[in-house]
Amino acid sequence: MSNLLGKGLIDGLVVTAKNFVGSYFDGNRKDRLFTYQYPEERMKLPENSRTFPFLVYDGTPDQLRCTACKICETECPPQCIYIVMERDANGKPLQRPRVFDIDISVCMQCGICAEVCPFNAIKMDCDFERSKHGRFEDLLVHLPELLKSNEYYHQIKSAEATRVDATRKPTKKPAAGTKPEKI
Amino acid sequence: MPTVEQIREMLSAGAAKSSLLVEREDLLAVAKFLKTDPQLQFDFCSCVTAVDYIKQDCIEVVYHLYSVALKHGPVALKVRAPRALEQCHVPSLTPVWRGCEFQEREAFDLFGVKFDGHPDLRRILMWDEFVDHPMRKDYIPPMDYEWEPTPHGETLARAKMQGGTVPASALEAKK
Amino acid sequence: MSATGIIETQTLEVSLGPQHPSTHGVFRMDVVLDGEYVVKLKPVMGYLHRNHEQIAEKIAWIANMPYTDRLDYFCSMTNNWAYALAVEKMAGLKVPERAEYIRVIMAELTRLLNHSCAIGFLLSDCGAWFTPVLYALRERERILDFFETVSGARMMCNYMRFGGVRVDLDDQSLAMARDIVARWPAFLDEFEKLMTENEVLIARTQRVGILPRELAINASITGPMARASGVEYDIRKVDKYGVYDRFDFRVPVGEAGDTFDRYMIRILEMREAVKILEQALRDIPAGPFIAPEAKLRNFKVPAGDGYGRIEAPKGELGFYLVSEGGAKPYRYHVRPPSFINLTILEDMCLGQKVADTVIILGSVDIVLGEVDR
Amino acid sequence: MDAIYQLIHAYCPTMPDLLALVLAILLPIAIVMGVFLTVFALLTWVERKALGRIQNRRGPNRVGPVGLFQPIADGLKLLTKEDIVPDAADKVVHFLAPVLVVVPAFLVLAVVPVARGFVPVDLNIGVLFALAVSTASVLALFMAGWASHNKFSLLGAMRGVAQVVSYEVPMVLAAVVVLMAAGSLSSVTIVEAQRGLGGWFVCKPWGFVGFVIFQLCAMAEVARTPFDLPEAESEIVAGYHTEYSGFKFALFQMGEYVAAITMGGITVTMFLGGYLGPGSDLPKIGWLISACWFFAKFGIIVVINIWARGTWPRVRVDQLLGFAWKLLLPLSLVNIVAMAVWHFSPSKLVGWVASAVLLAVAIVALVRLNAGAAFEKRSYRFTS
Repeated sequence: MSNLLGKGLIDGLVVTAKNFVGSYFDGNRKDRLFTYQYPEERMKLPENSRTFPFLVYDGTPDQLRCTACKICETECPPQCIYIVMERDANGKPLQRPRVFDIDISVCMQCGICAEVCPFNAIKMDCDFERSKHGRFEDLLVHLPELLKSNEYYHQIKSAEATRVDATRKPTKKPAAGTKPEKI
Repeated sequence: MPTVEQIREMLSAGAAKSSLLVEREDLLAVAKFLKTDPQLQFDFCSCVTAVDYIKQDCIEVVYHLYSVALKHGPVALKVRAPRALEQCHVPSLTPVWRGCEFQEREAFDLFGVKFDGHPDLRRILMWDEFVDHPMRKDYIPPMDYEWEPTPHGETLARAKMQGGTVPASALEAKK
Repeated sequence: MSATGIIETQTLEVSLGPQHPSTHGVFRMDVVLDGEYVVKLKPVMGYLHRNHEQIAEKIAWIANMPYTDRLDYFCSMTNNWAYALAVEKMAGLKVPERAEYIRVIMAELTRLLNHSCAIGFLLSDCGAWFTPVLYALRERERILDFFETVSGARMMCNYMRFGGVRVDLDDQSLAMARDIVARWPAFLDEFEKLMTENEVLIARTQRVGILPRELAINASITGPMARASGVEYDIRKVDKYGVYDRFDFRVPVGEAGDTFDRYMIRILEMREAVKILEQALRDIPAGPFIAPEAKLRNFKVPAGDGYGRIEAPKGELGFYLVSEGGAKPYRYHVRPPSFINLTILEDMCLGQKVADTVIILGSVDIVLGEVDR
Repeated sequence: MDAIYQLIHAYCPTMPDLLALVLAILLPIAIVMGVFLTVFALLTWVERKALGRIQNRRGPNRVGPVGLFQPIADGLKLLTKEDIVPDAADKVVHFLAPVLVVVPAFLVLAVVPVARGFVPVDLNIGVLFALAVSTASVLALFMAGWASHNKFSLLGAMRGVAQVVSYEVPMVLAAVVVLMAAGSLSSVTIVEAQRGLGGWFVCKPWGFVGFVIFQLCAMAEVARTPFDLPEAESEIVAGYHTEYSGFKFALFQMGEYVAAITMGGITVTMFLGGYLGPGSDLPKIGWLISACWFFAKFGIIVVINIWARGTWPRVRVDQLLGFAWKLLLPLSLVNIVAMAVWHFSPSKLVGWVASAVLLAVAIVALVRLNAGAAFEKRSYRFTS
């Protein structure tokens, strides 16, 4: 510390003055004014960014990858996924969900469902603008809203989606009755 | 019961994974010994907690001790008490290590272990009027919570089936 | 006036919190004041209690990982690490070298993030009108961006896995980390110029809230707070967990143990963390980022108990786990540093003024998510 | 006032005398109120914007161009908010306090010469009036703290009273040198006494020290950082106005800001030469130029206030009082002596040097005396 009393006070003033002036003249916005003016300008989200899960389908919505194996349902830490498998008239399971609900008021966006899914069927979205008016019913996302195309997946996370496509190509959709592979 | 020399040897040699299960009556003496013994000098009580072994019908209080002076440890000092609330007493180690104060209060709060000789044994995390001890394995949540009705009627019913108790008001709120 | 001619005064009982601008969350201090002097202080917590430990005992081992993020929500990376370390210890999992380096990088970045914000908020409690905090947040933003790029989330990272980490660091993110580390000393210099020599700050913090060395050890105080009181104890040095024995760094230790020392120790620790980061980013080896035998589902831990601890930014973060060999922990206990560091809050505040209690609390650096669990 | 009366007579000779008189009284008041309320609104915007930039934020920028209408939006918001009065509060006093805090702040404006020939009331005891009335706000402050029936409010009010009473003393003593130099208490006379190159009192050693003391005391009087203890939000929530909401809260804010403005105005008048400046004596447009000068100097005070607020932490209550009694008070007394030395010295140069040396010695001695043991150098060990 200096012997000169008051030097610390002046030093502080110099720093704040530098920041004040710098905020007007710094070319690189990230150096000083790091805030994004949200509705007008948007941050480019990194590819890994995750919010709520969605279900991927190939081509048309009825070709969804999910086989209703319920692995994500059991692994989900806050237990916010609810799945009912579709059955035909004879009660035979159809390897696809009839009900797939995610309570996004409970979901904590951890991404474990996407990690454990052996079929690459459930993935994490980047869409964060999900506010709704209702606290309960509106925040329960049902199957139709959860379905997103593979193209959308490519759009938000191209590298990851390409990687997934490469691993999926040979097998396509596993035949009924095959056990999910270990991960 | 090992002798003092055995304890000393055991702990100061490779004190990587040693634990001591002592009787309740001996706890305070053992603690003081561990703290003051020049070869051990466990002057730092890192972690205090309780475990509810419902099958063995006992609650085990675990103290993890380290030595700041000699930089060794940990030793887990364990003591067991019966589960029954009125018998669930353990001597407090707060007079030996001040750092136990809040953690013993927490163990009392969540497990119902009474620490004899604790200077200020009150609930710490739960509110004062709360009656039960929520970390016990046989704890049943009371019905008087302000229930957030989960929107999914079926999930709700399933939760009910799995043993969770759901107040009727929540089901009504659903309708 | 009484018969003796001395003015009779009454003490004033004030409840600082739970709704108070500078209790760092919903924390309450029941303070008895004599004028402006504190004569009694009782911390009251539990407003944020959610029985984290009970939740953890009902779900799978790995499903706890996102919950640990929410303990000390500033430092999710170190929370992840402490939990992973404890489980790995019990399960005997070996962590690949690259993963260890990645963990060190993440933990030290977390330390930078936490300490910069901690001293920022401390200065804000001193009344510096948010300027230091916002400078700290400005730099923190870079680290959060980095965390988001790597793990997908800014604060709730959920990044570590038993036996490694979830996502590998690619060259681009490594460059990002290097950039953050390269800029940090300049930020620290600016910050120190702004505040460290400020006479008002010195007058406010020196010889305020003194914690003697013996009491610090006896009361299980850990982290920067203990080191400010002269306790030479850093788990990175003592336990040498991870690959910390490969780095050349020093541990700053204070003498007086007052609020100013706690402030300075954090700054010095950040400078040392920068050194560790430089070495880690230079030496990081290639290889797998997660142990091949590690699995996510059906993960079981052999029966027994174990205690794993790391030097989290706030102090010793430990996890005491008991397993019965099943898919869920039988007992899961967190040893939260900021909860235990509050034990001696009253000792430090007695005889000080009410304005000091706030900065003493600020210098303890608590996060209520961790205190209340 | 007389000038305006003449003016009205000249342009509307048919107007009845009484009406002209009333108009002549009301018009300056209306102008002053209007101008200073605008200044107040602008100042809140400027302060928030500047603080934002200091802190690397953007400040308000949503309402109107560059957030310029933010004060209006704030006012509307506070007007429409619910007015909550605590159950246990003393209702009457609780209601009166915010009113009383605004009144003295505006009253002081009456003696501030804003432009050449424009002062609402040219009192011959102008400065005394200003200092006395501005202190009256402490009463409102205490009323607010007492009536709220809240411990934080009470603590804040007690701090406020102690602070204002303590700082009043060095403040008045710092003003004494100006009165000695000008030989008058009238604010217009004081301004006129500062004519000429380097004539501003701040350019003289005693004047500079007086200015610094006065400015510090003014900051303390109107509770600006680093002396904002009565409303220290990190310690006692919001101090005396913890229990106020809606428009009463707005009144407190307004009272504080207007007090800060008037204090700035008085500082400018006493030390910075008021409305004087090149061009202020021009015949036709001189009054406009002089008003510009006044507000430009006022801007300096504003910058000091905002800059300090954005940088420095707050002092503790004992340090605050110790600073007033142990440092500022003796210094202001020495300052009076320095002024006397200046006054009686044979030549200007001798006076300059003598008073400057006297003050420098006093400052060094006082600072050493007070802070000798307070700050210690720290060193830290490193273990590896």
